[in-house]
Order: sequence, then structure tokens, then C-alpha cells
Amino acid sequence: MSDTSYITISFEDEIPLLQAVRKLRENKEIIKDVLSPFPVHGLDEALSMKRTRIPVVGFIFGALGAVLAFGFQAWVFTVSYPLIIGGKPFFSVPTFVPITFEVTVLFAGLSMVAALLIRSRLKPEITFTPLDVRITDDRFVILVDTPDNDASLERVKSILSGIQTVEIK
Amino acid sequence: MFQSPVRDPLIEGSNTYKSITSDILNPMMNKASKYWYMGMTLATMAMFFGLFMIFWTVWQGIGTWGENRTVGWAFEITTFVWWIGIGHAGTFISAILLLFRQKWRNSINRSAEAMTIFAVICAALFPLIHLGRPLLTFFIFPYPNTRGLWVNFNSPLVWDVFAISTYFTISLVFWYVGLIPDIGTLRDKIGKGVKKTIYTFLSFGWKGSARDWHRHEVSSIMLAAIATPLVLSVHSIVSMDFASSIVPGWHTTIFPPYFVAGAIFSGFAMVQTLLIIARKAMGLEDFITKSHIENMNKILIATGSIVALAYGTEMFMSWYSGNEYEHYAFMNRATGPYWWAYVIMITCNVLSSQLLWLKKLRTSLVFTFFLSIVINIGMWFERFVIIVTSLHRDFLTSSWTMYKPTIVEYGLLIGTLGIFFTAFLLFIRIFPVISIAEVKSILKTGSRNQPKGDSHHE
Amino acid sequence: MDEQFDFKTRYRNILLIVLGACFFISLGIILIAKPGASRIWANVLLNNQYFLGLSLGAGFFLAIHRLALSGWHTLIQRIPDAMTTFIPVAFILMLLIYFGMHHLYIWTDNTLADAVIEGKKGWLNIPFFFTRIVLYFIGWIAFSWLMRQNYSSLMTSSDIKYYNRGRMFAGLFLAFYAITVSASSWDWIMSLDARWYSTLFGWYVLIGMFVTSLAFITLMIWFLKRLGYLKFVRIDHVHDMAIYMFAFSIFWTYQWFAQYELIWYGHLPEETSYYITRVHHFNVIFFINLGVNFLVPFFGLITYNSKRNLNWVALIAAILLVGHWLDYWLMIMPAGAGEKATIGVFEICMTIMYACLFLFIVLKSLSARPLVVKNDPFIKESLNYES
Amino acid sequence: MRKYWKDIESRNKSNEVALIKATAENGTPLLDLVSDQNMELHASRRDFLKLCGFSFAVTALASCRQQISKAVPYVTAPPEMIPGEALYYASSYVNGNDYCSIIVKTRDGRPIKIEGNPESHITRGGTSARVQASVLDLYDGHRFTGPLVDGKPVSWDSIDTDIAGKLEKIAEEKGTIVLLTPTIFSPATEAIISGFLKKFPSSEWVQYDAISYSAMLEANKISFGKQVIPEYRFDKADLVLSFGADFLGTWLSPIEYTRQFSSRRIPENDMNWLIQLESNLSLTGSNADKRIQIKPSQESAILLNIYKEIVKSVENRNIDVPASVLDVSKISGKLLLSKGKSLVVSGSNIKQVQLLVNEINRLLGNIGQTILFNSYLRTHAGIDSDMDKLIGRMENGKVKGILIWNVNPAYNLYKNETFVEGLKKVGLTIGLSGSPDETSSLVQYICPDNHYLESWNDAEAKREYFSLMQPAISPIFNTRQMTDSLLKWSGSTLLSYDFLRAYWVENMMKRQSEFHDPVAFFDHMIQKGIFEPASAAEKESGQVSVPFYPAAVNVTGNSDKNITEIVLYESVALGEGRQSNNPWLQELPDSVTKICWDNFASVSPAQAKENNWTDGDVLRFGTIELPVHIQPGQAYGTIGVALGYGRTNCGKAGDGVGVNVWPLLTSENGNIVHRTKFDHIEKTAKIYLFAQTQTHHSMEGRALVREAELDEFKKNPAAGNELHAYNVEHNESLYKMRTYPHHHWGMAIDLSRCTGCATCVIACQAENNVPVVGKEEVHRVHEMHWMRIDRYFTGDEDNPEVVFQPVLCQHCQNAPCENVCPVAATNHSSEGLNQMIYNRCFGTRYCNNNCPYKVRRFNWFNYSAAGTLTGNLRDKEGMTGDLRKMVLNPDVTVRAQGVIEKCSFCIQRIQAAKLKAKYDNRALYENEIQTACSQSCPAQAIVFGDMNDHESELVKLINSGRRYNLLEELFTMPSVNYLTKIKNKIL
Repeated sequence: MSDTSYITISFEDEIPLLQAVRKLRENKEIIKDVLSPFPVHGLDEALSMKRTRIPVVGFIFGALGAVLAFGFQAWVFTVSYPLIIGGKPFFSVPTFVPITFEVTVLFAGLSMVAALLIRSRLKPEITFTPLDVRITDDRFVILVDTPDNDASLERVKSILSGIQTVEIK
Repeated sequence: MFQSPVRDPLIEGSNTYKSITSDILNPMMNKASKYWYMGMTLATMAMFFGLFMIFWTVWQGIGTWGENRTVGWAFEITTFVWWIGIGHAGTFISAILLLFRQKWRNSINRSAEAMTIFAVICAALFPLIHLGRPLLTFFIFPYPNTRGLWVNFNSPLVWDVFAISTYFTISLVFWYVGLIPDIGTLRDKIGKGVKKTIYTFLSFGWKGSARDWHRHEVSSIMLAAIATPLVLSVHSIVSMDFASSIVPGWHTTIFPPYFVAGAIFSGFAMVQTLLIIARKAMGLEDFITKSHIENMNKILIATGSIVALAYGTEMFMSWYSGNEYEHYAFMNRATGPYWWAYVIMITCNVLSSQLLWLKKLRTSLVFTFFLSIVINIGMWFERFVIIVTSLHRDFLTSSWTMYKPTIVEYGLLIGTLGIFFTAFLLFIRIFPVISIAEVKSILKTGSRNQPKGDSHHE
Repeated sequence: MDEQFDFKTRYRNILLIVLGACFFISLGIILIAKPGASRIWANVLLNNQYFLGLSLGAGFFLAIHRLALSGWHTLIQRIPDAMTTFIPVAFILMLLIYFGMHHLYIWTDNTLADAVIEGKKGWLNIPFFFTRIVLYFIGWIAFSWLMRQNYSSLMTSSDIKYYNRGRMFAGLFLAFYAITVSASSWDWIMSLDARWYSTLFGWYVLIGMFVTSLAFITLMIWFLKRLGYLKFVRIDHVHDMAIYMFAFSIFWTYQWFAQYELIWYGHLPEETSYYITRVHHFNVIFFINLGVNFLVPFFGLITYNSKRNLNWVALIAAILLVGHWLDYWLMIMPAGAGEKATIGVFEICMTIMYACLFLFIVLKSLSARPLVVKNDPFIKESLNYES
Repeated sequence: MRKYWKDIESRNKSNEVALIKATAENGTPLLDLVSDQNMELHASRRDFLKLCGFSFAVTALASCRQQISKAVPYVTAPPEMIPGEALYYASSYVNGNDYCSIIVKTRDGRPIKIEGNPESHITRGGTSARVQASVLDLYDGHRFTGPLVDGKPVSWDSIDTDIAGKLEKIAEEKGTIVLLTPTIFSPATEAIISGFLKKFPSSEWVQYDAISYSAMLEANKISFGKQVIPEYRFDKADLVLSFGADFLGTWLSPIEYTRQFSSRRIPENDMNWLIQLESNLSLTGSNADKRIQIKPSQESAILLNIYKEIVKSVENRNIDVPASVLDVSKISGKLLLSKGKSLVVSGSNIKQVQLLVNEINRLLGNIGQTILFNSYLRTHAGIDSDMDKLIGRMENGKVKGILIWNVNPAYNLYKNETFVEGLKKVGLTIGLSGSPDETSSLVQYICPDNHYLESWNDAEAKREYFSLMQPAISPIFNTRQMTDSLLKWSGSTLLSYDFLRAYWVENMMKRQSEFHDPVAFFDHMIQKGIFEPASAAEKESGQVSVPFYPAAVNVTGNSDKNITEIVLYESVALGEGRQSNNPWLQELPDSVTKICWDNFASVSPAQAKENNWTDGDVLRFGTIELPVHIQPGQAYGTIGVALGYGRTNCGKAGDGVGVNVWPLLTSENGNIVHRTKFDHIEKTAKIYLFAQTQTHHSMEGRALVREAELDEFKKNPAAGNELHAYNVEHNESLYKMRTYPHHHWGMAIDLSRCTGCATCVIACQAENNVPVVGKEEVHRVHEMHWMRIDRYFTGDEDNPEVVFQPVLCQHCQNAPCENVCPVAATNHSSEGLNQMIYNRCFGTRYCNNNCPYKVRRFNWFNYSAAGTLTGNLRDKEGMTGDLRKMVLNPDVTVRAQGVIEKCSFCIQRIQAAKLKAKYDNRALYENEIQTACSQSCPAQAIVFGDMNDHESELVKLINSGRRYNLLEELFTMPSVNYLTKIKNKIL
């Protein structure tokens, strides 16, 4: 991995990882990314990551779904093709509720998943070359964004001295 | 984060991240046992039997069933509701338990969700084939047409279509989103070859970056948040297929919550059945521990008791209402020609589940397994009692009659069981039955060899 | 860690004064304005039900958390614990209804010839009615007392056996509660419309009750924190209370809808009669009720940040408290006080009177023991809790 | 332009075209429909062609031969046929002893529906199930398609010469030729027969009625000097005392009597009393105010005691008679109270019994009041002993030749074996019946008769009440009217039509003054269909021969427990079994037992309990095996069995249905009595399954049929209907109710008038193309009738009271079915109709589940061949055959497999009438629209109309205190209203 423009630091466990992250950020190192086999608790705060706005997307699309669903039913029953059914009023709100709800949920759910896939650029691919196959197993990796020269490597090493890492390169 | 020592560990044995991965991926990596093949053969046989009966029904007509002038729905809708009910545990476990931060769910939600999806598929079959003219099923969708016709949005059956399809879609998406990281693991573990390509394709290029994990977690929580009311709504709407009618024994306001409780009840029973086999067959005792089983048993008591309460309430109200039809309908359930179905229902659902108050039984795998099957039988009969005994003697005594199922109807039930188990058996060979990432995330806090948690709030 | 709430005499006096004032105003109204017996009694019933509901809901809160081995609530559990002390008082207040039976319940009138009501005599008759009241309260008082005792023993001893015994009591309370709350709501509220029935009614009341208690607990947290108590209670706990209020308001709406929709749909006169009175004559309150108890918490607490702002959450909680009072009003008044039922000074005074009494008792028992049950095995989890 | 066949189908079609072209001479517009150049213009017609297939051509042919244009359509003029528009012909239904004056509805040359002729003073527009179903017999593929000799088809000419020769020969040898027919009450036919008898002097004419009233005829000869059956006036009788005479179902002239009887069942006017003493629970018995169960053997004793009481009080003469099981003082007291306004009848075929009845009526002064002799009934004249004599002479070879028309002694004569033996000894055997039966299969020559809808004839059912029979279609097959054959053989050149016309011009014209031109007269007669000259109302003499004391009345009132008396009766639907091959009638559930497709041994609950028989156990009586049906109201110690079943050669539908019990009949001094005894009945191991459409018989205390007694009603018009007020008060709506400002169709059914005769059921089936599903399907509760008669038993099991309730779609304004249909296939019209859109329905059956009245019917299988899938047709009775299909009403969709169907209030009739009114630019007349059920009802119990028309009869009924809706507490607001049943309790 000599052609990379960043330093990769690997760990066996998430606790040193968290310590490392905090340390690096104290030292103004730019952490490009952190790769882990599972969501490491507290890492978000450590990286002071902004909370994603996926829920907002969900809310907006949910609202859209609600309006569409209710509007459509109301239009069908009052404007498009009003039928006398069981003597009930054409604009029978209680019976519109269930479908409105379902469509709302459907829109919200799908939009959020779509947002997730788009924002994280997750899409089907035929080939994939992982940085390290163990990342999805038991290996934690920090990518520090620095010019790839011995100086910076040494600097990082010195920062992380005393923290149990597997390898730094 | 900190876990009180009072709690039972969520992961038994001494596990490392590595061991978790290898344990759970085991089935995908190795050849299937002969038991698997035996199970598969049985399941597919049942499936094809059912498929033939479906063909026969569609070709000859609903007359091949035992239904008649008075009893317009019976076996098929019973089985439909039964499957839908079973399909509720999955989302309940993934969504509601996630919201309530029940960490023990992490090792069972995956298989529960899969079960949900298969159960919903089985269920969805019935509304389709029970139609007099199944070839015209598309009438149910509000598509623009030359006659300007739409559907009747007043009809619970239309709500049903929306509810079930939404439920299916969301469950599927939820399940798959959860699968992506594990497929990633699978992709990186598996050797070269077609399998690798397929898993690569399915893994959506997952790399485990912190940001992705963050979004993944948040959207899972949010999905859970909307899936929770969804679960409630789906079975509520199914219940309205009955409750919005005026048939005595069907039309009662308690149905929505009562059906939901019943659904979760039967759903958990089915999860028990499957997991108790799975953990043994696939050697996952470490992850699906006794305390998992016990926790689910507790939910069985809770939902079982709610169902019992509903039975009681209905009975009381049928008398209290002073409505002769209501009163007769319920008397007829208990003492009429279908009394035996009622007895089965009460024994299997109310009495048997109350036994779980005893810790001894609650923690016995054998008993739990046996009980879970009993409960599923009981819940099938609950729906049978509700549907058939209410219909066969309703308002005009002149129209009263009896219902007797035919071989075709039994065939359909067997067939869906076949489909269900075929699908499940395939699933356990293709995808990890336990969410690897989620189990890893609780390894530190949830297992016996617990290192000192960093409680950075003090 | 072992901070204790000090029920200052100032608070006592304020409460007692307001209570007295309201008492005399209401008395005045009764003597001068002559609101009519049925309206007076309906008010008594309404407030009995409402404040009893608050304390029962609190018991429910404690019980489910105990059974579910929940940890997070450990720091705030003394509040619901204190709320349950009102139950015995409610018992006495409920017995007062005896003198108003004929003004409230038409089924007590033996002269009226109605086949349907005749048929219910087996259940709806004054002796049995009060037998049931006594039974309900014996159970509630006993089980809530057991749970409270259990806490105090957890104060002194750190033996886990107390905790486990507490779970047993919780289980017993829950079982008894589930049955009796349904039954009592049939007795006290549903039988006001003697011809009407709805199987869901009991559960509907139960959930409403729980939401009310949640709101009150939240309000107490806000109140105590403003007075500088509950230092260890962090925003995460509030967040969870908010989620609870949000979720259960939706669940309440779900039940409201389930009941209304099915009756609207089936359109059977014996069932619609209930809504006909309310929709046709109390239209405004009918929809306000829905708005306040659904729309407000739904939009008020839907975002992440809104749930993490104590003052805001407290505000929503306050609104919910009013909202569910309206809900009870809709259930009770149109049938109890008839079509001319309104919300006037009298209603308000009566309610404030009850509120003062309730607060007095709750705060008193809150001050009796430390605010934190320090030997609770989950205390540490609760301290480190993050949502 | 040359046409090339594309495939077989188009080839056939062009055949049809060719065939029809062949008859294009008279150029009726019908031809345009199918001639090539107009194909496109008449797309719908062409589809209709497809539906009917080849045989349409045949029928079309038939319907537009020259002859038909002589028939004059009823009302509609000018007479030419307009495609797609119905033509109505007045005619008469005559089948054996059954008579009804009718109007035949034809579409495109096919008779498709029979209605009653309101002009007639006998039937007054009423019909019966048999009349309604008779149109289906026309399209019975089992009929003879042409003349046969020894089963081989021949031409009419050859068979005529052959037969004529043989007859001549026998005549020369002075050998006896016998003409064997049922009672003939057609003057023209009588004339033709007498002509035939003149031509062959040695020949004679025997009338044989399978169900005969010969004892009555003989008795009347003795009592009144007239061997006739008098006209009974049930409408004039305040008290009717009937001994097993099922005059509402099968006795003599049920349509007429039903109308008369029900006209006295209006509680607002003065109601009559009906006391029925019988063994089987008959239709009449189930309508009785007081029903007393007796064994047949006890009848005469009871009559004697009544007679005694009456003699005592009228002639204060004491006579001693054997004791009877029953205290008759009350009955006779009542009879004496209503002298001259009472009527005693007996269904017995024992002379002494009838003599007694006559004597009682005479003493009560009913002769000339309720029993009239001038306008006597001519439909039953057969004397049983004649048949015995005939058989005797056949056996000793006296009879050389026999012509058998429309009777089936080989099946329904009690000693049919001897008849068959005798027949073998007859040289020349000629069968004139239209369709094969047990007898015609034994004869040498078959000269098949037309169906009555293909025939010219007249009828005089009652003296001086004439009516005409004209063909609504000309013969579908190569058949010839029986009278044509007779005319031909007696050397006449006339056809029946010419003869009939001549006869009427000669005999009838002089009896009216309106018309003097024969053509105008006869045309008018055919148009009206009936001719009732004023002399019918001639003063009644009431002359009676010497009073006599009925001495030798045998009273074997046995009370021996072991001896069970078998009572054989006619079922309302099938009677003596003439229409056994009619699937509609076979599938019509019996009004009382609700069983169809079978006869059975109905036993009393008590006796069943004693011998522990349960429903379906098979019993053996001597050689005959019958399944048990436990029938509340069956007299203890008696077993009722229906005649007319167990046909062996009547066709696909009827063969092998039920058991033939005619052989059980016995003869008592010359008269065939419908009863016998068995001292030993054994239970076999077999279990038999019935096709029964109603299996629960109690109302479980629900206010479904609301009843009151007359005196209560007199006090309070809402007696028994108190709930109605309560419900009206409590039925409040949560939302705004809809209104139907223009028309709001509704119906009222008067339960006091309804006798449960089930005519409406068949009328509905015929009008609305309701499929026949067959016994197996009915057993599986898959029956399809849109209209059903619910029958409930009240009171105790051993002697229950019976109530009938016709139930059809209630057309609810708050219809539960509509709400739940996912595709809005059932919804409400702007005129308040609950509509069913068949081609939108995809069969969830939710509507049916949610229908509290269970009036919706689902096509469980492909019954009608209208389904999308092929190879799955379920049509055991061949109703979808090319010929049977001719009966379908083209205005009503044939429903496909998997579709829900139900009563539409005959919307096709509503639309037609509205359209007509629109053309004439006028408002609808009152009662212009009649549903099939309301029109067919002989009791006029069903009234259809517009609930917005406040003058209408319907609204008057709706406003009566007796009105209620079925299950009104559900607030479904039905458009069908019921009027409470008022019973007139007297004993």
C-alpha cells in the first residue's frame, strides 16, 4: 500500500482505537476515515461527527406520502367517480386513514433507505478490493490523511506511542 | 455502555470477534448436513402438494372447498391470518425491542425478520387464491382504466392490500439493510468463485467506514421507529377485515389491539420453534442462550395474558351488551357444534402459556419447544373459531349451516408450511442467521468475560 | 446521592390556601348558581377518575419497568412511587359517589322499562357496584403498598432478594391492574351510557391513564430539577420520558381511532349512540381532544432535539395533562351531566381543588424518603444511561 | 361476393344464415339480424347468435314460419316482431288436469317466460311453480323429435297411412279402439274426439286421471244428481274445514283457491278461519289457523260425529255414530255459527266420506253459497273404475287398438304391471304423448304431440269460462299436435287451427254482441285469450236431490300402535310427476320440508324417537326403501310419502330421482285411495343424504317473522310489532343519511297473505337466468336461488305452527355488503337499488359474509358455462345445452364462475318500463313495473313500487301498523318491508 496518500493504523480492539482517535484529533491530525467491523460505541462523539439528516428526509417524504394518499382517495370519492356505498358520505375521512398511514410509512421508509445508500455510495458492484479483508472481521483501522512521507509517519507513531496498535504504515 | 450485573449475559462462552465471525459464517462455508437435505426434501414435497391444490382451486373453482352459502370464509382466511400473525414477531423483535433497547434481540432479530418475510409471502397467497376469479386480482389496485373505475377505499380488503404490501416492503428493506455489513463480512471471508462475485454484488461495496456505520445505525433506528406503528397497523387492519363487518363475533372494537397481541404471541411461538432447532443444529448456543429463550417466554406470557384478557372481555361484553345476536354468537362458540375448537383455543393459548410463570418451565428448552408448537396450533384455532363459528350461525336462523373443510383446504395449509420451511432452510445456508456486527457490538458489555466498561460520564 | 426533597411549609401553605379557596368558590357556586346535582356529581366522578388514574398509571409505570428489568428509570422512580400514595384518598372520594348514584347512573332507576338495561341488572346494581369498588381498591392499595415497602427496604439493604421480590409484587400489581382498570372503567364511565358498550373501552382508558401519568412524572422531574433536585437525572432520561409520551400518545390515538372507526363503520345504533351525543352536541371539545392529545405531542416531540429540551418537554407534558382531562370530560360529562354540560368556573375550581390535594399528598410522601433508591441494582446503569 | 370459410365455426354460422335465409319469404325483420350485410349493425345480436349456437337457427326457423303470423300478439300492435323487444301472446297452460290462463313472453321468437293472465276470472293473473316452469319443458331435449315406428324414425305421411289403414281394418272387424287420455276440458278437442269416435264406431274414449277425484264425482252424482265437481268459493267462506284437502298446493285448482283464500287473509278486512285436519303437514295445513293431526282412518269417524252434531241442531234428530278420537263439539259449533258461510272439503277418495261431506255442506246451507254447481269445474272427470274395466278388457284381448295421449299408466297406475301385461295383448298401440315416458316406451307407433306452447287449442276449465291456447313458437321438432293427428285419421282435411277457429266462430260468436265479423271476433278472442260469456253469472239453483243418511260408512279407526298408516300425497312442485324432467321444479325446495331432488318418508318426531330413526336412515316398506325425514307436525303413527318420483324414462334430470311409490296405492270399492298400512317397517343400515336448503327450523326467539292474533290486531294494529317503534326511535345516524329524490324502489310482502307456495322462486329463476346446480351441490349448501322461502316452526315440536317468509335481497339503504366490497362491484343506484356489477366482481365473498340476510349467491363452480376457464363446467342437469339455453332471458347477464349474484329487483324490467314511459313521454303508471316474484304471486302477497309515490298501494302498505323491516335493529334500512302475519285463532 505504498501508493496511498494516507497512513493506516490498525488495531485489534476498539478501546485503543478510541484512545488513538482522541489523541490524533488532539494533535490536529486529519482523520480521513475509520473502518471497523461493527459500529464502535462512542466513536461518533470521538470524531465529533455531525448527526446525519436521514430522518429529515424520511419526514419530508412521509409527509408527501400522506398528502398524496389522502388527496388521492378524497379526489376519487368526491370528484373522479363518486359512488353511493353503504349510504356512507363520499368524503368519509375515517376510512381514508388506514391507507394514508400505510403510504406515509412506505414513503418514509423507502426514502430513508434510498438516502442511506446514496449518501454512503452503497450500490451493487461486481468487484470490491478491501483495504484489509479483516476489517469486516476483527480489525479496526484509522486512516490519517497526511502527505505520505517518513516524517509524518514518525509523527503519528510518536503520537500513538503507548497505545496498543497492530501496525502503522 | 454499562450493563448491570443483575442481567444474564447475552453471549455465553469465551468469544472473540474472530470466533463470532467464524461461528456464524460456519453454515455458509461448509457442506450441508444430511439432516438439512432430509428437511429440504420434506419441505419441498409439502410445497408441491400445496401448489397442486392451488392449481386445482383456481381451475375448478372455490367450490372445491367446504365453504358455502353461509360460511363464505373459513380455512383459507384462518390460515391467512395465522401466517400474517406469525409474520409479526420479526418486526416486533427488530423494531420495538430495538426502540426499547433490549440488547438481547441482537442475536435473534435476523432470523426473526427472515421468518417474517417468508410468513408474509405464505399469507399473501391466500387473499389471492381465495378469489372467485383470481385471474382478475389486478382489479384490487387503483390503476387508471378506460371505464374510470377506482377501488372502494371504504373496504378493509383494500386497506389490507396496502398494509400487507407496505409491511412486506419495509420488512424486506429493513432486513436487507441489516444484512449488508454481514454480507460484506461474508464477501471477505469466502474464497474465489461465483459465490464471491454474488456476495460482492449483494454487499453493495460495504467497507465499514465510521460514517457509513453512523448512517446505518441512525436509519436502522428510524426504520424501527416507523416499523413499530406499522406492525400495529398491519394486524389492526387485518383485524378490521372482520371488525368492520356487522357479523356478531366479528364486529367488536377490541379487535385491533387484541389481534396485534395475538399476532405477536403466535409470532414469538414460531420464533421459539425455529430458534430452538437452529441453535442446536447450527451450534449457536453461545449466541442464542437460555436467557434469550426465557426472555421470549416472558413475552409469550405477556401477550398470552393480553389475549386471555381479550377473550374474557369479549365474553363479558357479549352478555353485558344485551344484544341477543352477540350473546348467542359467543355462547355458540363455547357450547355450539364447534365447542371442541373453542376448547383447543382456550387450552393452547390461555392455559398453556400461563404455565410459563414457573421459572423451571420457562427455562426448559424441551418444554418451550413443545409449548411453542402448541401455541401455534392454538392460535390457528383462535382464528378458526372467530371466523367459522361467527359465520355459520349469524342473524337469520334459516341460513344456519355447518362447515367442513375438504382435502384441498388441508392441502393449502400444508403447502404453505412447505413453502415456509423451504425458504427458511435455504436462508440459513445463504445468509448469516445472526447479525454478526450487532453481536460483536455487544460482546464487550454483554458477555461473561466483561472488561471494565469505559463509563466516561463519571 | 441521597438527596431528599424538602416539602417546605411555604409550599404546604400555598397548596392548602388554593385548595381552600377553590373549595369555597365551588361551594358558593353550588349554593348560588345551582349547577344541578348531576353536574356536581359528574364533576366529582370526573376528578376522582382523573387523579386516581394519575396514581394508578404511576403504579403501572413502576411495575412494567421492574418486570422488564429496565435500568434507566431507576433515578426517577421515586416520583411515580410517591404518586401511588394518593390511591387510599381516592378510595374515600370514590365512595362519596354513593350519594350521587341516582343523579349519575340511569340504570339505578328501577322504574324505567328498558329491556336492554333490565338485562344488565345482574352486573349493574348498587350493592354489587360498591362491592366491586371496594375490591378494586383493596387490590390497588395492597399491591402499591407492597411495591413502596419494597423500595424502602432497597433504601436500607443492598440485598438483591428485595429487588427480585419487588419484581414479584410488580407482576401481581400488573395482572390485577390490567383486569381491574378495564372493569372499573366499565363500571364508572361506560355504564353512564347504560345502553352503550364497547369492548375496547377499558384498554382505551388504561392507555389514556398511562399517558397522563407519564406527563405528570415528566412535569415533576422538571419541577424538582428547577428546585435543584435530581442532579443525576440527565437530559437522556428526559429524552426517554419524551419518547414515552410521544409513543404512547400515538398509541392512545390508535386506540381512539380503532374504537371510533369501527363504530362509525359498523353504524349499529346501539354503538353509535355514544358518539352521536358527543359529535353532535360537543363537537368542538370532541376535536380539540383529538388535536391536543395527538397532534401536539406528535409534532411537538417528533424531532430529536425537541425531545432533549427539558422545558419544552415539560410544556408538552402540561398540555397533555389538560388534554386527557378533556378526554375524561368527554367520556363522563355528556352522559353524567347531560347535554348542557360545559366547562365553567365550577369545573375548573373543582379540578384545582383536587389537584392541590393530590400534589400535597404526593409531595408529602416524596419528602418522606430520599429521592434516589441508592441500593437499586440498576442505579449504576441509570447513572450512565445515554439514549 | 364469395365467402370462404375460415374455420368450422364460421362455416356453421354461414349455415345458420343459409338456413334462416331459406325462410326469408315472409321477410320478418328477424332476418336482418343474421344476414351478412347487417352483421356489423347488429353486433350484439351476433354475439347472441354465438351464445345460442346452431339451434338458434332451428328455433328462429320455427319462430318465423308463416303460421305464427296468424297468432295475434297480446296488446302490442302491430304484430310484427321487433328484434330485441319482447312480444306477449295470451294463451292457456294445460297439462293433464292443471290449467292456467297465461301470457307468454317471447323474445326473438323464443318463449322465455310465462305470466298469469289477469283477465281470467279463474286464475286472475296468478300462476303456480309448475306453470312458471312449463316454459323450460318446451326446451327439453328429451322430447320426441318426430314420429317413430318401433323406435325408428319415419315420415308423418308413411306413419299416417300406416295407422289409418290399421284403424280402418280394426273398425271393419268391429274391434274396439280405445282412446286413452286424461280429463279433456277443451271443447274443440272434445268435438274432434267425438268426430274420431263417429268415424270409428267401435271405438271408445277413456279418461284416466292419475290423481282422480272419482269418489267425489260419484258422491256428487248421488247427493246432487250431477256427476261434476262444483265450483268452490273459498273467498265466500268464513270458516273452511278441510280434511286433508291441500287446496292451496295441489287439490283441484290450487291457483284459483289460493287467490280466493288469500283474499280473505287481510286482517284489515274480515278474515276467514281455516281448520285443517290432516296427517301430513301440507302447504294448506301450514297455513291453517288451527291444524289437527289425525290418522286417515280416523277421518270418517270424526266426520260422522260432526254430522251427528249438525243433524242434531239443524233437524234436531239424534243419530248414534261410532265414537271419534276427537271432541268435535267446538268445530261443529263453529260450523253451525257460520251457516251458509262455511265450507267443508275432504281430499279423500272414498265415496262415503265425500257423501258425508256433501251432506254436512247441505245441512249447513253451503250449497249455492260457497259450493256452486252451474260453473262447475271440468278439469277432473276421470273415473277410476273405468280404468279397471279397460284393463280387464285389455287382458282378455277385447281391445284391438289403443291410442294413448298424455297419460302414463305404466308408471302411475297402482296396478301398472297388469296394465303393461294388458297392453301386450293389444294389437295396435299408438302413443301420442309429446315426450317419452314409461308408457310410450311400450307402444309401437309414436306420433308425438306438440308442447302446449306450440299448439292451437281452447279450454273450458270451468263451465262457461273459456280460454284459448295459441302457439308462441311453431314446433321446434318434427312433432304434430295430437288433435291434428286425430283429425287426419278421422279423414278430415282441417288442421287444429282451422277447426278451432271454425268451432269458435260457430259456437262462441253468437254468445257475444261486440263483434259480428268472424275474423275480428277470433282475432280479438286470441288477443284477450279468454272468453267468459255473461251466462257464467246465471242464477244458482242449488237444487239438491233427496236428503239421505249415509249408512255404511266404514269406520276402522284402528289405534293399533304397530300399524303405521302410509299417506301418499302429491308434492306441490312435481304433482303426479308430469314435469319430472324439469330441473327447476326438481330443485325447488318443498315449501314445508325444504328438501329438493327427493321424496322420502316423513315421520313424526315421536315415532322417530320411539324407533330411534334419525334423518337419513333408510327404511324398508315391503319392497320399497325410503329415507327418513323427521317432520314436525306429521301425525303420530302415519308416514307421508310423495308420489310422482322414481321416474325411469322421463329424461336426464328426472330419471332415478326419488322412489316410485305409486304401487303402494290401493283401491277401495273402485276408487284409488292414497293410503295404505304397514304393520312392519324395518330400518336398514343405509344412511341417505338429503339436499335440504334449510336445516334450522326455530327462530331462536328472534323477531324475524312477527306474528299476532286477530283479536290483538283489532285492538292494536301494531300488535306483535312493538319492536318496530323502539327501533325507529333508536335508529339514529352518525352521519347525514342519503335520500333518493326521483324513484325509490321498494317492496312490501304481506306475511298474512303469503302461503309459501314458492311460485315466486321459480318465477325469479326463469326471469333472471338463475342456474340449476343439482342435488349434490344443494347438499353442499351451494344452491343459487335469489328468492327463497324461509320456513320456521313455532310452538311445540309435535304440533308446530308454521310461518313462511319470502326472503330476497333487501336492497338496504345502509347496505353492509357495499361497504366491504374492495372493488365497488356492489354499490347503490340513485334509485335506491343495491346493484351488483357482475363483470367487476372478482369474488372475495366478503359481501356475502357481511350480508345479515344471506341473500347473496356465489358461483362456486362454472355452472353456467360463462366462465373464463374451460374444461371445468359443472352442469349435471344439462342446463347449458344448446336447447335448454333457449330459455335464457337475454336481458339478464349469465353469471360467470367465481362471481357473486343476487336479486336485482328485476332491474331489467324497471329499465324497460322507464324507457317505454320515456318514449311515450309520460310518467310511469302505478304498478306498471312488476317484478317477476310480485307478478307471479297467486296470493298477491308481494307488492312492488315506488316508495316516493305516496298514492301507491306500496306506500299505503308501508304506512300500516303491520309494517316492519327484517333485522331493523341493524339499521340497514331495507327497501323490502314485511307486514306482520296475523293468525285467526278460534279453537
